[in-house]
Amino acid sequence: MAYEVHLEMFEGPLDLLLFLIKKDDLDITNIPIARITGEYLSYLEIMKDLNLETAGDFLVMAATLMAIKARSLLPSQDEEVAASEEEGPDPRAELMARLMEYQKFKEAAKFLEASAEKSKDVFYRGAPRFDDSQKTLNIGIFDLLESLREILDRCPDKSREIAGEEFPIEEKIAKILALIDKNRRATLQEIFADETKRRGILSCFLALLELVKLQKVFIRQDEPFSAVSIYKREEVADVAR
Amino acid sequence: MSPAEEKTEEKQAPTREDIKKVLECLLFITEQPLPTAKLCQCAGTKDAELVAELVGEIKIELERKNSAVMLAEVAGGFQMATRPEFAAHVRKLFADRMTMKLSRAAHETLSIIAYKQPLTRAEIEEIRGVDVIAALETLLEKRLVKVVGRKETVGRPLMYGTTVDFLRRFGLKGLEDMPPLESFAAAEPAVAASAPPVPQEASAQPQEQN
Amino acid sequence: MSPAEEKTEEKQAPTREDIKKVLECLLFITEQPLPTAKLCQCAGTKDAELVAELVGEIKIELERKNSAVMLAEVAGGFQMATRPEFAAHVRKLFADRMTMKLSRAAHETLSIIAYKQPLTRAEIEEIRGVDVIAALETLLEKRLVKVVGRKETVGRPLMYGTTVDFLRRFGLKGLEDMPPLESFAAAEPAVAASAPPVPQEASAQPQEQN
Repeated sequence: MAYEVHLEMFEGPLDLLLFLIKKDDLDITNIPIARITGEYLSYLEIMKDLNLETAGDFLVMAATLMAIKARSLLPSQDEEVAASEEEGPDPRAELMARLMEYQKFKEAAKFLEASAEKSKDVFYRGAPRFDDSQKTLNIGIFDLLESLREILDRCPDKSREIAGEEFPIEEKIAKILALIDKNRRATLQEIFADETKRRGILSCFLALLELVKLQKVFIRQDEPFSAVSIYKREEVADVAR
Repeated sequence: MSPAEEKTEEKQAPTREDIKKVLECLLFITEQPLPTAKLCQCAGTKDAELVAELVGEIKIELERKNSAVMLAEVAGGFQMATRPEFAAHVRKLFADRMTMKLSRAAHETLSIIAYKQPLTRAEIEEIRGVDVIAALETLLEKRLVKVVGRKETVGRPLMYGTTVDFLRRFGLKGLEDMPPLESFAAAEPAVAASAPPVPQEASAQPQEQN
Repeated sequence: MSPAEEKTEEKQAPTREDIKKVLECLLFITEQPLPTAKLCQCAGTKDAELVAELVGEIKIELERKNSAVMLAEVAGGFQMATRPEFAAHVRKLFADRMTMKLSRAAHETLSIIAYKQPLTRAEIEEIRGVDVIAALETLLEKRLVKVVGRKETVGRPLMYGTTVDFLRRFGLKGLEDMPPLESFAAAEPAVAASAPPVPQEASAQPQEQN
């Protein structure tokens, strides 16, 4: 693949886990570890298919999950033995504590966003000015990957062959821009409507991420679980000024 | 020079009105919120109570005469600000110099710094479970966080904290304006389920349709 | 249409007073003098004559009520400014900003940026051989440098350059005013001394005792 996509991965394995917990409406204090491990790995798989630069963090977490899962499969008396042998803290409890801690900050972030919304119309001398009229990406990478998974599931072509037909990202970028230019926005469905090949879908998805990164478009989901739309971003004035 | 005699003195003690004018001037020109102590110092008075009182008067007068500006109490001090109703016009003025809004992920990094400051990048990363250098650089560039020191451990890593601009951006008087972190704890599902039904439901609804 | 009818419309044409308030707000918040054309654009009116008239009224009213601020006409535009009689107080306010001292690290970083701009943090670090995030943050905060764009390479890192404030502080007309890089043997601590030109000079100082 000549064209590589480098995402500033703002989201990590903990975000993915919290996403999965929320998606499946699971109890954060009592995660079904086998199920969540399976789901986690399937997302990792997609990320690998997309050739996203997944930082080592994701792999470390995968290993942790699998270790917890293996441990939970031990017969219960062995578990005591195992626990006393290792005499380390219980990794499952540790992971849940981390998740709960991080969850608090995610909620606090929402408080901040709401506060910014409240005071966005007041301008001070000397303060940086944020363009609050601007719509921004309000959807996480995992929401997008979830959509991608659905699209891939519906696609009859499951081939993972690398050889054969080419699906250059540049072409997909042009296609998406043309679609958006018509109505200033397009839904995710529209963008993938004419993709019949698995590799075409992946390439199209990467094109979308690239456009987000280049700040040509932003992706929004105006309500949870509603349709995802891609909007054209107005030319933002040069940062230099 | 009888009454004028005083005038020829080095400087007559400033009147209440004089000090008020000076305060107005300072609150107007400043680019940072001014705490009362700073106002005292710049106005050349030690009477903090008087200054606080005058600041209160200025605030009320601006409101009363429906001025284009208002006196905001923010980030531990006072500063004039434009009233929200003019936001659209101000945005036009600065249209080419607006900075991009923060992403949700950047807000998350920011919330960690706000609650745990001062802390190092490694400490933020431990909480977020992912590399935060790009987010951190964005926040530094937008002046929402700053370097506040170095941790006295191996490598003396930098420690970060929030800024005055952070408080201004989020309309906070101070960090204590933020709800305690624990208040964001996920409600235990058990608790949530057993939570008392909120009375409002159907009873109040009918009248209130539009 | 009768006036009442207009009111029920989505948006009524702004009154003379409305526009005046908007102008007051703009003249307050702007960082640069605003020419009439710009005022018209931001206030959303095409009537330049009216705007000029209202600006004149604002100016006179501020004088008449002996306000702490005045409307200055400078550099082909208008902007609120503090009245000269408050200069001593204003100078106190900005004193710490003006007597800004930079650390050696910040100085070195600044000179690298000045000569090599635009460049990324990584590029600065390559030259200095150490982590520059703290120095960079200081310079950003003092507004001596700013982000000028992103480099189109992996990760699109931010690129930094110097600001107008930088030129002002060091008394340079432009970057071409800087001595050629080759003329330096060692770092110049002299630059710090030549620091901040204060708007109004010492003339007002003597009276200002207490």
